Amino acid sequence: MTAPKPAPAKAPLPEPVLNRKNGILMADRRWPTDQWAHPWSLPGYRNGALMLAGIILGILGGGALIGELSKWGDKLYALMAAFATAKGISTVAVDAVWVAIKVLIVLHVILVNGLWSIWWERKISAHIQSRVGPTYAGGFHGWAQTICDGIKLFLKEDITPAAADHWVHALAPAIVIAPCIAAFAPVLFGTDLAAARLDVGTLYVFAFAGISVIGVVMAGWASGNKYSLLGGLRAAAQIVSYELPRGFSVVPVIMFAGSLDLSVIADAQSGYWWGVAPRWFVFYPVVGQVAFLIFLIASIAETNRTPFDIPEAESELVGGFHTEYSGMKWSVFFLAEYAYVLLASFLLATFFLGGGGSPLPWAPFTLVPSWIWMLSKAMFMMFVFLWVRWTLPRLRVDQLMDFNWKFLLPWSFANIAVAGLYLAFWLK
Amino acid sequence: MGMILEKLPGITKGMPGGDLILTTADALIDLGRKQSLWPMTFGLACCAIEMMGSYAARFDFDRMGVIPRASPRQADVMIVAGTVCKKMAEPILEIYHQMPEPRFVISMGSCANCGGPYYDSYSVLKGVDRIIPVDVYIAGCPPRPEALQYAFVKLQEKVAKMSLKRGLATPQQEKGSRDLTA
Amino acid sequence: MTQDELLAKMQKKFPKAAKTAVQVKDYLTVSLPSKDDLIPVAAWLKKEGFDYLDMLTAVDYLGPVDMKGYIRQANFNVFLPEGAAPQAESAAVAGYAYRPVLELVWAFVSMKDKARIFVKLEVPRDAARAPSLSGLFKSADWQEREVFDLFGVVYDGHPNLTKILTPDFLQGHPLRKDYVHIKDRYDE
Amino acid sequence: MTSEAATAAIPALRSDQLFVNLGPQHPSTHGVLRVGLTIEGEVIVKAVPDIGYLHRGTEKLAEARGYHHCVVLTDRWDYVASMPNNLVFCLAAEKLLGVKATPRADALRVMMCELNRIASHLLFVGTYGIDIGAFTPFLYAFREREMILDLFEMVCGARLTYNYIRLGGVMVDVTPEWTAKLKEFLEYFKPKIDEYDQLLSYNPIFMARTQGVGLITAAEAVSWSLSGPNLRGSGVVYDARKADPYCGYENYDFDVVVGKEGSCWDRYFCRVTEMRQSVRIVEQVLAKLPEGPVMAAGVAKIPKPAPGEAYAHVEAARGDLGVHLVSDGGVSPFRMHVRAPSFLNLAILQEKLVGMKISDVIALLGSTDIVLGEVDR
Repeated sequence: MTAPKPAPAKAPLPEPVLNRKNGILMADRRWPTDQWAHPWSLPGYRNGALMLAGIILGILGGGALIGELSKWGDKLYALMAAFATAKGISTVAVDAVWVAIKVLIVLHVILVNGLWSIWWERKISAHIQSRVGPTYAGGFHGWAQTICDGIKLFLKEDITPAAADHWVHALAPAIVIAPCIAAFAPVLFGTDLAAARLDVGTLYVFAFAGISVIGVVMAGWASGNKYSLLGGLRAAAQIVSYELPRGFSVVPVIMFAGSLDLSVIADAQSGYWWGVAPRWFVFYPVVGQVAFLIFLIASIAETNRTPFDIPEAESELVGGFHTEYSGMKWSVFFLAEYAYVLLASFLLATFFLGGGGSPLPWAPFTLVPSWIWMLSKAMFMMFVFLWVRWTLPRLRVDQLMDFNWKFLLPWSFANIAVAGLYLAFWLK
Repeated sequence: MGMILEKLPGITKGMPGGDLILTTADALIDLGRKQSLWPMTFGLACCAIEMMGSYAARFDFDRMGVIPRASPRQADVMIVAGTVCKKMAEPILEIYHQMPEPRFVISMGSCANCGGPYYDSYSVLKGVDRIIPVDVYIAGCPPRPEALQYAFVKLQEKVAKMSLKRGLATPQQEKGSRDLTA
Repeated sequence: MTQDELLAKMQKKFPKAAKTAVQVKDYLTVSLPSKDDLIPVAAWLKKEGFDYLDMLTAVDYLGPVDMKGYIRQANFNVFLPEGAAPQAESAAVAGYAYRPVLELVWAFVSMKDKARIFVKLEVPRDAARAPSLSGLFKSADWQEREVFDLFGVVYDGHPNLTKILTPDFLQGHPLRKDYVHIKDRYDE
Repeated sequence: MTSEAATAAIPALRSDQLFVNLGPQHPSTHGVLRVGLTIEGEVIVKAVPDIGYLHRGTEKLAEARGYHHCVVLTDRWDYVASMPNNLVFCLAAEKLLGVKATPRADALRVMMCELNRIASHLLFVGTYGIDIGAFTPFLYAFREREMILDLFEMVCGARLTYNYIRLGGVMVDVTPEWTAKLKEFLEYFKPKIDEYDQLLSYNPIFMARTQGVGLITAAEAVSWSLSGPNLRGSGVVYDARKADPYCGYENYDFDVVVGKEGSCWDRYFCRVTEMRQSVRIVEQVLAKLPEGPVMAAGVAKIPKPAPGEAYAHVEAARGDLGVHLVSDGGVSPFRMHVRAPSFLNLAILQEKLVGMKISDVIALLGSTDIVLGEVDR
């Protein structure tokens, strides 16, 4: 019986490396509370801030460049035409290039807005709810969060459910976002800074904004999922019925401005009462406020946001009409929602807040270029959209319909009547 | 897009700076995936209350880009928080297969790890890794929200190691994990 | 209304309802000889103000619980050294009256005068049948389904007596003392 | 010819019914409950709740555990407010053992149960807000709830499954700075309840969504034997703390909160007002906290109570939680039955949901405030 082999001498455990330098326990700079006590000393934080500053300056610089160049828009076009005729290229090609430049610029406004407003909404909703929104994504207050989401969604597996009707399922996101991009054509980005100057601008915008409901219903029906079917049908009922008050609430504005063209409406609001108050339509005694409120409420309902977010009510229909979408197709829906919010806030700024005009007549304000005023008014209206979303609960479907047909619509008709009286006696 | 990236390792093999492109593409893709892990609201039992606590104000997970998504189609991570009963095993499998491809599973709490205090119960599944491949296990009954957060940090490290050369497979799939009904 | 008044009033109406030997601590417990007088007793109690069916359950008095009903390895306690005797099984207690019978328990509460009465009925284990109270109290519906699912007691006149808690592929009634667990595909 | 006859006359127009699964995985079913809804358009024609997805068989496990081990199992029934679970099992076991908890232990038990009721109602206010669509109250309610969980953590080390109330008394005594922190929390918490009223209770959209929805009459509530805020919401004055006082509830004065018409709003408002009553009780307990040991002497390491039966019931956050214990003198309980309030509160859904809209289903399901750990046990 051989004696049991002695256990192999185990190597002594390595001495635990304490955070100790020459005997004193080093305050660990990596401890989160210390780390965020003075964040500017952190390399990641500083680099993030620098990157963010660079991006913002780039966008503002680009905006300023386009703002200035648009003043000599006609001369530029004439120059191009002359160059084309010299080279013997037909003027149709020149027009095509000119329109292509404008479309690219407007498309970039929508896409950059997608990045900006998603991050902004998450930050605002976090601070409303006494918590801190995304902070680690880009080093400096999470500015790169939306970019990271974009990269991840870009590479997600693209699932088409078996029960889905393949073509309709794939086409639905396109039909939701295309009309919105087209609707941006006559939208004003500053005094006479618009892609296309249509004299039926308002009609054009509402016509295109109405097409997206087809995409939503297609998404709802094609996903083969009962929840998305319900979401799709609810969306159809809601968007179609809220088109009416949205359209009628703008009629007083058109009556005061005298034309459908957005830039004419914006110019009609220039000038000041008693030298101080700007003649914006929102400040017209009763008609202005009522029209503004109805248009705001109808726009919130149009973009399916709380308190009217019945189609994608998270707690009831799981995901509403975009339950079955994943990856890039879903993010197109997400982008479309924010594009419509941007469209609505630009329209609000143009119709009611005198787009481009400065609120006070004195020197320092009027020197600010018009597109900065327009952008700040639109961003303020977008803040109202976000703010409403995170404070109000959700309406039930029939309450939502009653509210529209029995409350908003009659009030918008009454508002038109009062606007008529204004025209007859006051604004002669 | 995914298809182009699958071809990228092949294309860059011959090119002089090929590896540089691969590693930067890896870094960018992993950064994107790492910073936006969207879990699915899928609470079973007491760990779900701790999970809700971790989305709330004090342990706010939105800092790390983690927003709970209701539908499995838009989720990356499935947190199995609570006791997995046999009657619930079937729906869990179904939901796991509804999630799009780069998906991860966090098994939260000792019930999901190995049956926990119900080790001898007739109607509890002894650990969720018997039916779906799990990436990160969290001990505790229920584990503290900080533990769930540390699990997300560990998962982020795991995601950061994914690379195009291995064809965008998740670390779990590389090891040929036991996916019963894959 | 103290327990004795209640017992006296009840025995005047139902002489066969006897006060049980083992009382539920500080509450009145009455046992019924046969299952036919359950419905009259319940109807009478409802008229007397005991209109709240608080609890409906069953107890299996066969004997100590059979360890094969649990999914346990030989020595599940990890702290015990290898090969040590497994944890103490639940042994039979000498002198306790085990009897092969299922005892059904109902608890009625009268909210007006804050009284509570337990009604018991002994039913044979193999053909366990009892009248259903879902006609008088709607909450009996789910509680009786639960007792059917876990004990196998069939309630006559129940609208839909089906499984409620255990998974569909689980055979047998788990809470019976002699339940043996049959391994299914999730146990391997 | 009525409109129904008209649609019936034209078969193409007859809308067929859709079977929708309010599936086991759904953001607002508070856990794993499946309700099979047959709907026509937006209105529900038939609802079949299907439970058992969290059935862990604790009643069977209790028969293989010692009495002290069963207290661990009780934490996982109603995991949102698990102090009353421990209390009800310990009261029943103490009745069998013939042991009486010390006065200081009784006072601590009352205080812990009331604090746990506040924490549970805070979670209800938060999740009910999300069900109705308002995301923000959830965050505010959880901010207060975290403070209460800190207090529990100071005392017994756990945030959710406390295992604090043991056979014969309480695990550990309470330190002076704990009572100081508790006083500070109570002062901070009182104005917060008014904040919830202003933020959610009297919000016109919230009231439109919940008042007059899911009406449960008093007779129905008694016949379905609901309990807790669901029963009191329908106007029935029944509270186990008043009807069958335990642990010295008779010498604290608080009033039972009763609703008027049994709508979702009444049940919600009962819970919010109950939080105020709980704060009053905790203050009274703090005022006259008796001195002395916290654990009664004479509780054996492995208790073998004399053969017999005992029933104890407690006013838990969700209703009248009861435990029926039968002992054959052996090491482990011969039979432990849990009278779970959520199990009975949920049963009424199959009758109440017919004829409602889908959004109201979520409103009613949320207002009954069920917890699946307790429903399936």
